[in-house]
Amino acid sequence: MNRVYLDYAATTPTHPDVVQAMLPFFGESFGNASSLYSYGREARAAITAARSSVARLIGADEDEIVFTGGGTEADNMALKGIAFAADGKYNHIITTSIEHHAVLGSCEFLENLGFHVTYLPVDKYGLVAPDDVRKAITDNTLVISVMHANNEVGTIQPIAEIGRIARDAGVYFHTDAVQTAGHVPIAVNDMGIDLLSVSAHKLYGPKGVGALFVRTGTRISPLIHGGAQERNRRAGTENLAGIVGFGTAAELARGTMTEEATVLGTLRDRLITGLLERIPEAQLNGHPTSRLPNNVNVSIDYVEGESMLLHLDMEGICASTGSACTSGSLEPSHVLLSMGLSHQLAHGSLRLSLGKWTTGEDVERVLETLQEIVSKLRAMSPLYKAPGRSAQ
Amino acid sequence: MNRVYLDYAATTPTHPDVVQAMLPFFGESFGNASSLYSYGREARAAITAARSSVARLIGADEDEIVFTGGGTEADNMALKGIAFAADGKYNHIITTSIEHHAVLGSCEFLENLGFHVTYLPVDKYGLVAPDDVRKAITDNTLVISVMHANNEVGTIQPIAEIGRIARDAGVYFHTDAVQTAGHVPIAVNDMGIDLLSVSAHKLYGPKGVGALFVRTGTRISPLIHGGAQERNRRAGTENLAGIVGFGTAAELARGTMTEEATVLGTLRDRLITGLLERIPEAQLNGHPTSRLPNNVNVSIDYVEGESMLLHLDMEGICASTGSACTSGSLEPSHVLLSMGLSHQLAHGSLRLSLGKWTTGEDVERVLETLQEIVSKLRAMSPLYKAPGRSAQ
Amino acid sequence: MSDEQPVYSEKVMEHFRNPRNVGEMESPDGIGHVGNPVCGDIMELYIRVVDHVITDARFKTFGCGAAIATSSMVTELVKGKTIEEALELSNRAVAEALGGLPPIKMHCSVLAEEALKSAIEDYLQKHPKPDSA
Amino acid sequence: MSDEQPVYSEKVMEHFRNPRNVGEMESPDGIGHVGNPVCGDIMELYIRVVDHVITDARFKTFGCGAAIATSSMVTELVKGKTIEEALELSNRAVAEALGGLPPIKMHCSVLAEEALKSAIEDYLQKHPKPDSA
Ligand SMILES: Cc1ncc(COP(=O)(O)O)c(C=O)c1O
Ligand SMILES: Cc1ncc(COP(=O)(O)O)c(C=O)c1O
Repeated sequence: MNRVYLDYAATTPTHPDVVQAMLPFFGESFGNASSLYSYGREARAAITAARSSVARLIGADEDEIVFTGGGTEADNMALKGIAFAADGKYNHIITTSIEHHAVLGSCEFLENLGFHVTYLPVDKYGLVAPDDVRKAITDNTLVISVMHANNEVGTIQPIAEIGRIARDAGVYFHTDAVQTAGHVPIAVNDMGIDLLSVSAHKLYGPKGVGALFVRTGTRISPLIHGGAQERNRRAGTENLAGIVGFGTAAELARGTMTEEATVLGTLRDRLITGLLERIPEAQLNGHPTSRLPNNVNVSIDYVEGESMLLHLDMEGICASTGSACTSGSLEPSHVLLSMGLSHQLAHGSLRLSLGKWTTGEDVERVLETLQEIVSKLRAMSPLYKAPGRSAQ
Repeated sequence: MNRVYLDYAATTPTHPDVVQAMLPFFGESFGNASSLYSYGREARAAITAARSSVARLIGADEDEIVFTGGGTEADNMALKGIAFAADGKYNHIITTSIEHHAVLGSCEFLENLGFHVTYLPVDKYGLVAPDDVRKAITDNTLVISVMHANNEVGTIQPIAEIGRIARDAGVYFHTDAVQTAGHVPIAVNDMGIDLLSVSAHKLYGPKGVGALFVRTGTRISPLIHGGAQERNRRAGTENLAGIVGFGTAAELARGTMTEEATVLGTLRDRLITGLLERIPEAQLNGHPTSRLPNNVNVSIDYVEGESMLLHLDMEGICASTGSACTSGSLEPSHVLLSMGLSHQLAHGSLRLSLGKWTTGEDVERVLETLQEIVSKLRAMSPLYKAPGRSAQ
Repeated sequence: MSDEQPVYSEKVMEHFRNPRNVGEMESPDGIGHVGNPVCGDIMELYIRVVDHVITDARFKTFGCGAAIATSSMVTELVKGKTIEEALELSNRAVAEALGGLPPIKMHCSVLAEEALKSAIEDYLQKHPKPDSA
Repeated sequence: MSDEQPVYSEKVMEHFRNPRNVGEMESPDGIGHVGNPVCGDIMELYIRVVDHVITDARFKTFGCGAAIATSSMVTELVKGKTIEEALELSNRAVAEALGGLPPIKMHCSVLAEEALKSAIEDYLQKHPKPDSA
């Protein structure tokens, strides 16, 4: 059975061109970039080229890119690095209640060390109000961290506006752009961004490599101490092949981003419309327009997410849910709850995220399959009363 | 010109079998290991298999292996993780003056946070005295970190003895085994080890992936916060292909380690003997017998390391030095200075590290080439007075 | 998300795919209702009791794969049992009959046990044993 | 180790490979001796002076690639210059003549300038100008 992969927001396959670009760096050109001799020089040159590709993707200078072991590490480095480099006075951090766990976990860690963190609320679309950001700033505020687009519901935040507020207040501004880099245009200067996290595996690069953009002049401590790699900002032998792959992926993304967003946006809208038409008592989660071109997130009342996923998987369709049952914890998505969804609707959420290889047929297949699955699950749901029957 | 690579201690080429094992995980089996569906299950199964391969290599349980972004991250996680999880009382760390910068940098960071660190000295062979370890332990000692073998001079420490001392004192014991794992037998239980760092790229695996062995029951905080990956010990989407490569490399190493050590030990001894015979006023650095099978480190008086490296490179030979000139700082190797070498001899050090593809001809070629280079450099050295000429 | 995704046994998946005894029951002798939307699992369990023996059981469940499979299994296991025997059916027995459950899913088997107990209680309340006590 | 390994220009490498004016000089008119083993670079520079003009210069150097190349270049640049002209030769001029040096290697060009100054001082001390002052 042909699998239909609709979880590009979780991870993307590594693009064949990216794999090709990486291969020589496992074999012939395997050098340690810190070495003086030929192999080392080849490695350094390759890393430099990748660095400038990643820099170009977000409008940064080459020197402002620090390669990391992924998006999570980049988020950790941004927040902890700024915190550890700060004067004692600056002990206040502003973030939102819908950030990725990498940001929330770092904030919690810093709270345990005595930092104060303000978690801003969002509206029902998952939007942060720039005015809330402004009001939260105090004399002690060190950094504001607001994600560019949310990984679950796809809502894109007014980053440039928040960047202006941060700049006016003289506060560092970090944004987690793991879901947007390579998908939505980013210009760190125009947007007033001081720190920005990226992850290669969300843009058809390899897993286990990411980058933190650190604006020149930003005072930041390393998260990982040791050798002088990455200009003393991130120690450890460079993930040479991974970095080369990231560079190639960034280069590809820069070329295809605009067109891809148009194509995916159309498929996304067909999928949303189809779902809402075919499945009664379903609702779209996230913002209707300020939204990632590849993100569909719906809540389907009376049914639970994991059982939808299992049925979809049996039909070869890969998706994701905000239900507690797949989270390892017993709580459903903090993002959906922050947006005001009931627990029941949060447990019934389904994320379908599209990508480079998604086709119109995939969309059709999901629509048909899901409709059947929902009927089947609703038939066995004690919460669901079929239309026409009186409520309990 | 055929290159002769003698810097296996810096990094190894990824074994072709390892690359083959990794390839499917970029393409067909690219899933996010956190996902419920088929792709996710395949990824999880592959990671589990790799985990047990790495565990077997060091005699650990599968559950005790935490995959990281490399050896440096593993060292950072070990020290900072133990420190952040500790009660305030336990604020003393014991380590040595010859550790890798990943350990020293982490200790320095912790010193800035109020921890006390004892840096034990070494003898002229680079050996730590177990008795010094015992004497350094106080009521506040939290962890002892002594590397298994030194990356520069190859000296292997009496780890089992130190492990016993740590256990008797009820103190955690960490060892940086980045240079030994896959090269020298390790048994974490027999050696009394609680935490052990490994890096894949030193054993023919890919760069950018490593592991920290964490003995069951050890209280440790994550270094990188976020998702629940690695049983809440290391957040971030797993470097799937990298981890699979690491597992394959560990499996290969377990099979070939003993034989390889014998072959390399013989080549190493030929190289050492040849160097000392052909080049007057040269000396071996590190322990004559308790030594990595693949490590040669010599100091050649009156000449400076970087110029030797550059000349070797022009002849296609890749090596490394403890001279300041390649360190980014202006200080020569802290390891050589700790062993009591003069600055002049430290600047004149040369490390030749052998590996899987080193041949007897390589050894011959290095011996001949280096003899010529040293003559040439000594002829232009203001420190060198040719034999027969009176000293200034 | 977690790397400790539940890996379901074949048996669990089989019961999830083809759950037995799904649906409401006309005028059941006992109804159990447990769980709530906050925790994400809700089970309704119906029993028919004849001469102190559970002759039929049906369920409706909102919940994950394990919740559906344990519901299905508990309805199967309970059929033919006396009330007393049924009250002894433990969540472990349900999980074992399914070839085991992932640790983070054990609470679903607890829920199934509770649903059964709740249905029996409902039955006992509605049908107080005249000759007992 | 660092990812900021010096990347030497072609010119630096050419002078490193084939250093000009290597070796001691028989009874030089001035000797400069700078650096020490701690920092890892030691230069000895010898000059021959005829009628206030440096007619020959030679060197011996213990040090890295940049140290050897700057030694070689400074001996080339200084030949034919008067003492006054030679005193004006800056480390930047040496570095530029080599097509630039990596930032962390600029100190080598400083050392070369100092070696030259030291040799000239030695010459001036041994050969005080009778008509000056
Ligand atoms: C918004 C966001 N931030 C951070 C991350 C973490 O990145 P990585 O998976 O590379 O650790 C992810 C994805 O997992 C994400 O979607
Ligand atoms: C002894 C030792 N520890 C730690 C490291 C760091 O490992 P990695 O290069 O994977 O960051 C190295 C090698 O660079 C090493 O030799």
